[in-house]
Amino acid sequence: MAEQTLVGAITSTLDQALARDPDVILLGEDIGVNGGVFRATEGLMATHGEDRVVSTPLDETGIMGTAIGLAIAGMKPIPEIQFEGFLGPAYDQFVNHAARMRTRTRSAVTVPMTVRVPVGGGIHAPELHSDSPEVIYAHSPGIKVLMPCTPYDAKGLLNSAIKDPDPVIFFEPKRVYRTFKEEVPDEYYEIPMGEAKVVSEGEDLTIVTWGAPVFQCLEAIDNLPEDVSVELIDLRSIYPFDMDTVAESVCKTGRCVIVHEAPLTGGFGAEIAARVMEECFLHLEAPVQRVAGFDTIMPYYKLENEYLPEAPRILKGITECLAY
Amino acid sequence: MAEQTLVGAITSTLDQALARDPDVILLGEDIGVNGGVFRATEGLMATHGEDRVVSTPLDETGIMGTAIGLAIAGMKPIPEIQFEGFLGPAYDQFVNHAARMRTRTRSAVTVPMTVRVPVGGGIHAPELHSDSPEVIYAHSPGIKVLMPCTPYDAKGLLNSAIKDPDPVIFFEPKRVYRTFKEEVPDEYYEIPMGEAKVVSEGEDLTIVTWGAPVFQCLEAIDNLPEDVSVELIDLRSIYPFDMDTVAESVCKTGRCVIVHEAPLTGGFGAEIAARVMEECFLHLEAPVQRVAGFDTIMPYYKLENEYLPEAPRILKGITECLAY
Amino acid sequence: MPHHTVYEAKIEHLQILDEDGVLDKKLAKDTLSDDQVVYLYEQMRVCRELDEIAFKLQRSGRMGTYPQNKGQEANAVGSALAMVKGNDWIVPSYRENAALFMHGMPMHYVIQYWMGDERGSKFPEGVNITPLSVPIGTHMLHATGIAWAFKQRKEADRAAITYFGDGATSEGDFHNAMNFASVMQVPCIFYCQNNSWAISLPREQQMNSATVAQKALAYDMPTIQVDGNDIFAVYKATSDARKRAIEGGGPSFIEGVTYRLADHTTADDARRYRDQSEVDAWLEKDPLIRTRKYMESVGVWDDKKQEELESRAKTIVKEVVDAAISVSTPTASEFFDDMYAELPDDLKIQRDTMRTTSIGRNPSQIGLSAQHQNA
Amino acid sequence: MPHHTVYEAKIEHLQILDEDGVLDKKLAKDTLSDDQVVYLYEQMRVCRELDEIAFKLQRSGRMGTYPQNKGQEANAVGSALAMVKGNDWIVPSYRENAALFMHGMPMHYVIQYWMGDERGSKFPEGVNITPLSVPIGTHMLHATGIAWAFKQRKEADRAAITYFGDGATSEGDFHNAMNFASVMQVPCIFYCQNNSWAISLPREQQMNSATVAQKALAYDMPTIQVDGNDIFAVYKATSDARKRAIEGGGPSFIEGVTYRLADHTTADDARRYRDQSEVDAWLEKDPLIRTRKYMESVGVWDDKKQEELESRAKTIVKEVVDAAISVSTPTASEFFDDMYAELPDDLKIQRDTMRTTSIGRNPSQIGLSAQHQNA
Ligand SMILES: Cc1ncc(C[n+]2csc(CCOP(=O)(O)OP(=O)(O)O)c2C)c(N)n1
Ligand SMILES: Cc1ncc(C[n+]2csc(CCOP(=O)(O)OP(=O)(O)O)c2C)c(N)n1
Ligand SMILES: [Mg+2]
Ligand SMILES: [Mg+2]
Repeated sequence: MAEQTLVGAITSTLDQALARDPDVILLGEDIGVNGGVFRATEGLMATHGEDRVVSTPLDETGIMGTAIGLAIAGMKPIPEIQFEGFLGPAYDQFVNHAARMRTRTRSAVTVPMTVRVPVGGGIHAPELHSDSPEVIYAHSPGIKVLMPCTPYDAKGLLNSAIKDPDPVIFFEPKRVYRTFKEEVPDEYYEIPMGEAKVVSEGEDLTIVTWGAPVFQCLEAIDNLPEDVSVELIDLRSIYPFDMDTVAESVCKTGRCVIVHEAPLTGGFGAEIAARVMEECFLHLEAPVQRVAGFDTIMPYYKLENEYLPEAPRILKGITECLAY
Repeated sequence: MAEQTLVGAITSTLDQALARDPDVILLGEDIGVNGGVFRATEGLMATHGEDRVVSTPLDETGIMGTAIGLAIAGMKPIPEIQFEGFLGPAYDQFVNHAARMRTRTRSAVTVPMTVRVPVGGGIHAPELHSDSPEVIYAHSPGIKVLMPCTPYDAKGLLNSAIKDPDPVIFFEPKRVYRTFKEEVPDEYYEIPMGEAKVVSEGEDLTIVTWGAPVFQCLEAIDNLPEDVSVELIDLRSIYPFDMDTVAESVCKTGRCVIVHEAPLTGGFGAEIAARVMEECFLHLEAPVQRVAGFDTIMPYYKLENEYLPEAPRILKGITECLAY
Repeated sequence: MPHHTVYEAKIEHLQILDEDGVLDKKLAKDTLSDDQVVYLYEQMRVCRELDEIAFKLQRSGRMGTYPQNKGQEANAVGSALAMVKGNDWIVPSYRENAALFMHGMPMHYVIQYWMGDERGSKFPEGVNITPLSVPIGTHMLHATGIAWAFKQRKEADRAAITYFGDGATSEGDFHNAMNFASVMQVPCIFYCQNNSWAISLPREQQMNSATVAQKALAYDMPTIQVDGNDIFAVYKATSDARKRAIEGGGPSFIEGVTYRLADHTTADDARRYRDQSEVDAWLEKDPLIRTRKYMESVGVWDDKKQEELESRAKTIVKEVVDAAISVSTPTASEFFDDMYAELPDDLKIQRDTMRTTSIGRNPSQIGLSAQHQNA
Repeated sequence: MPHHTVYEAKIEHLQILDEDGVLDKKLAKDTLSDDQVVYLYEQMRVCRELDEIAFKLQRSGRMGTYPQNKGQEANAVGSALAMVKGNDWIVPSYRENAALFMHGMPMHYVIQYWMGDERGSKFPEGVNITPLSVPIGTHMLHATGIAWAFKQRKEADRAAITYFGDGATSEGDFHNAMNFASVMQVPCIFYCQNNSWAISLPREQQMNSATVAQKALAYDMPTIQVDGNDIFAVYKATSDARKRAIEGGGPSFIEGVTYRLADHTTADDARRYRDQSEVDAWLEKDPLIRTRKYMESVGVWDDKKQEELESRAKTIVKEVVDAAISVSTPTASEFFDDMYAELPDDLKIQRDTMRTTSIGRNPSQIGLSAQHQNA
């Protein structure tokens, strides 16, 4: 048991996976000697060799496409895409091949792989380094989509993803890569995909969120009057997603605020909102509110905090929902 | 005034655009001498020359990327992507360049283009020839997304799209390319983007749909008992979308069924459902129901009708919503 | 050094059996035995028969769109023979039927597939073939990856081959597959069936280069142009490439110059965009004709054998079609069940209820009767 | 013809001004006048100064990530001089600052941009430069398209140039841009700054080819490798390419062999992956040093001029930084207002309320007080 940051937990989980299973192979831009631009693979090439932790050409299509081939041939590739904004060139290979190979061959050919991708804003990065495209993949059948935001969850979900026989996209909220440490067990453990986590319990209102905004939500909750009790749910797994936990909570509280960084329209918050209505219709005391990114391009960093759902905006959403 | 099919209306609208504006240029696979695999550009090369109706290499990235360049230099490109399943290779250029050029340069560089794409299932085509990815683009800021399903609407909306100074993706429901004809005025006219169409008025329940399912909805409505009166809204424009018309209708009827071909989870129906709840909360008498594609890959054609939201499934959705 | 040459290259063309069935004996050394020639001829002939029946099935409404292989069969059989069945991997496009059959794919699968049934791509265990690739030009990366796995696991005796058309070389993924393969030096063979057309686009408008083979120069990849209607040249180029691959020499590129004698698919009408005279000229270069001429010239073939083969081909194909038609109708649950190794609960509900709305997932919460749920 | 050569090619390397500042007079004919050399030297020197100040701004927390141009400036200035300002288009990556300045981009824009402000890419009317491209290797297609527009409109006197790195050649879009340009025969110049590294990946692991220039052979595109630290060679290759372009000879490829003397960006630490000895060797090939040597050798430069230039550079860059820092703070409405020519209503509401929920779009329907709406 040691205290680890989110990125530290990912590094050690990858380290253990490489040690455990000779079929695991890491590939991505600058992940070898340089340890990745976020140092998530720091030291792994030195430990496991440059044929297992491979710095590839600058080509996301190639990374994804060869990873599919590696997986078909029985390896367990863990490709890294340097930033979520560079998933673009890998999009076609991922959603039109990786996600479809099993159903296309009625399970004869499968693609076990875990695509690691730093995600989200808040680090003052250039354009296309701060987006949140999770819904694109959640809407694409055949893929599992994860977004843990704590070191403990990251390890458990990454282990599940690597073990999974199907393609998983594993989003790592870069904003909280190093913001805090927590105890992470040394030994192997899994957290099942599709289980949300109740971060704090409450009676008056449910917040559903995922990724870095979990912490902005906590900040907002801290700023609420003492007599307001909010239940905070970290979805963690975007597909499959845990409607049981969400619906149970909203049926209890009667009110729901959804928070995410991605643009509002067509964001995964819409799906959660729609489901909440479907499943908690007679319990809802107010419309579900969504505090999300705007339907604009995430602005370059001078304005990024205006765009992101920061605590004050979340607070407003909570207050209005309660006042309804 | 002449009777035209959907595809015929598109051909003649393109013909007029080419004649009207020397900056209009069509590019795509097989669109020249072959007239496109759906014959949407039939005869246009002969009329306007092979430098204005250009059969390109087999490369959607290149089609989209050069169209962006053409647009930057002041042309009005109208690229065709042969099937929606082949948008994959063009995805990055479209959402990460075309959609962002204006905001990236604070309007100094703009990308006026209309991307034409046949969409949807029901024609017994191979894999990746029957999908409905509209929400992917509706969720990507900077793009306008259209999906007319009648010849009249197609002409009016295509004219608006071509005139628009920003990138538009124009989905053409291939299933109804040739299923019926209607009167289409010869002269130029526009239908504003962002305006839904009330196909039939009603009091008891509102259906919101777009694309080919409009006709399956009509079939379902035909099979309802006489005393049930349904308002059918064809969204036509997915982004921007017309919540005024939708909300007004649902506030009136108190019940809403959304129908689309795309997979349920994270489909654009989720957004409509979420908005309906937000805007009609106190009027809703039942949860919004979504009759959509399943969260699976659209199966190859032996099973495609099991997947598609055909009339019986829509009918069931309506009935259940009314019974709630 | 102000002005000097830093790189030089050339592309060779190889033909061993010419249009008239005359063999270049010197070049033919160590290539195909006469038995092998007969075997490949039979494969081609059966495949041609299948093509014709498939065409008829489509025209009579019993099958969807189908892409004929007609005229290109030598590429498939010559290269497939050079690869090791059950050991190597094949990553096909959709115009190499004979290669797939030679590597163990049951023939009726291809018919079943084009009849709109994914089970036609559920190849039996041990058949190392990826499914036909609908998105053009994107599958070659999978061959690169599979070959990479061989290298990674030190399975020194294995190689992968991938087939694609001239049109496919325009996609970015072609470049990606070639670059990765050459950087990683994996045992992969890139086989381009340059059949002069990509639907209606002639090769000259697809690319500006004199040959397809020279595209490999961008990656310093060994490359050759062969007469793709010549089973000897195809076999030799592929054997050489495979040998190089398993000896650690990395990937190779082969351009097989051939011609699509039929329409692009049954949904196409090539008369709209190409002259019959061009087709006629290529009809004379048909690999079946020249192979037969050769076999006759060396005395291993005669009219009787031909007749016998033709009737055998008919029988085989008839059985194949019967087998394809007699498979059970797929059920809707199939397209759910193979989405994931284990179905998420949400998807199970969709499958079991054939509904896409979650109303009633928990009846107690929404007050609908249970019976209502499962209607 | 059984076995014969169907294609031959070679790649030439051009250097005119060597590492020691010695000029090959014969090759230099019709290239740069001494005045031009001085001008280009000044451009390079100012750009170098800007780089250093930008680095300091980042280190002192007043600027975000910034990519230095250090060591590569000759590529930018030599090629930019060959293009016609206000007429041709430049489609840059992010390591050609001097080219952008020479083509009319106000210098403070680049600082403003890297300070996180899109207005740094709102180039004034008449400045034909596309914004810096963050996604690597994807922008060259825009140059192909722009050049296509020139051809289409018969603007015979115009060409486009695009810059990109060695790493960028691995992306599929590179291939797409090259293929389209060569098929369409458009007046476009592809300028690859091969600076040996793509962040931590050395060129030898980026590609398997001996040169970058040979990648153009795949498209039968005229191509050359030049010493990218030699303004003469860069200028000559670019002028030749531009001449060919406007005379209807189609696109050209230029590989400028150069070196990234600094870290990849201010967020990088190159010591993690490369030896200082390699950097030291390249420091001696610095374009500034050799150009200065040449100027001194022909008597158009001396220490005084150098001193004067250095102090001028400081002044210029100081003004530039002041200008960048003194621009108004952007407001949130900006990132809404430039989303579309005309803002959809829904987005107007988001902008005006800074809310993302549509509750209250129509207050009467939901019974919230109007005051509540706009809170
Ligand atoms: C990505 C993609 N774009 C377009 C298509 C439509 N399409 C199917 S086959 C074909 C032509 C293929 O030409 P080529 O690669 O030369 O192979 P051939 O058909 O000649 O064997 C096209 C454009 C597709 N299937 N995939
Ligand atoms: C599509 C994409 N993938 C990855 C990155 C991250 N990235 C930024 S610069 C760079 C290296 C670029 O190398 P090169 O093209 O040689 O240009 P250089 O930086 O050497 O000038 C990488 C990988 C990116 N910006 N875009
Ligand atoms: Mg072809
Ligand atoms: Mg570089």
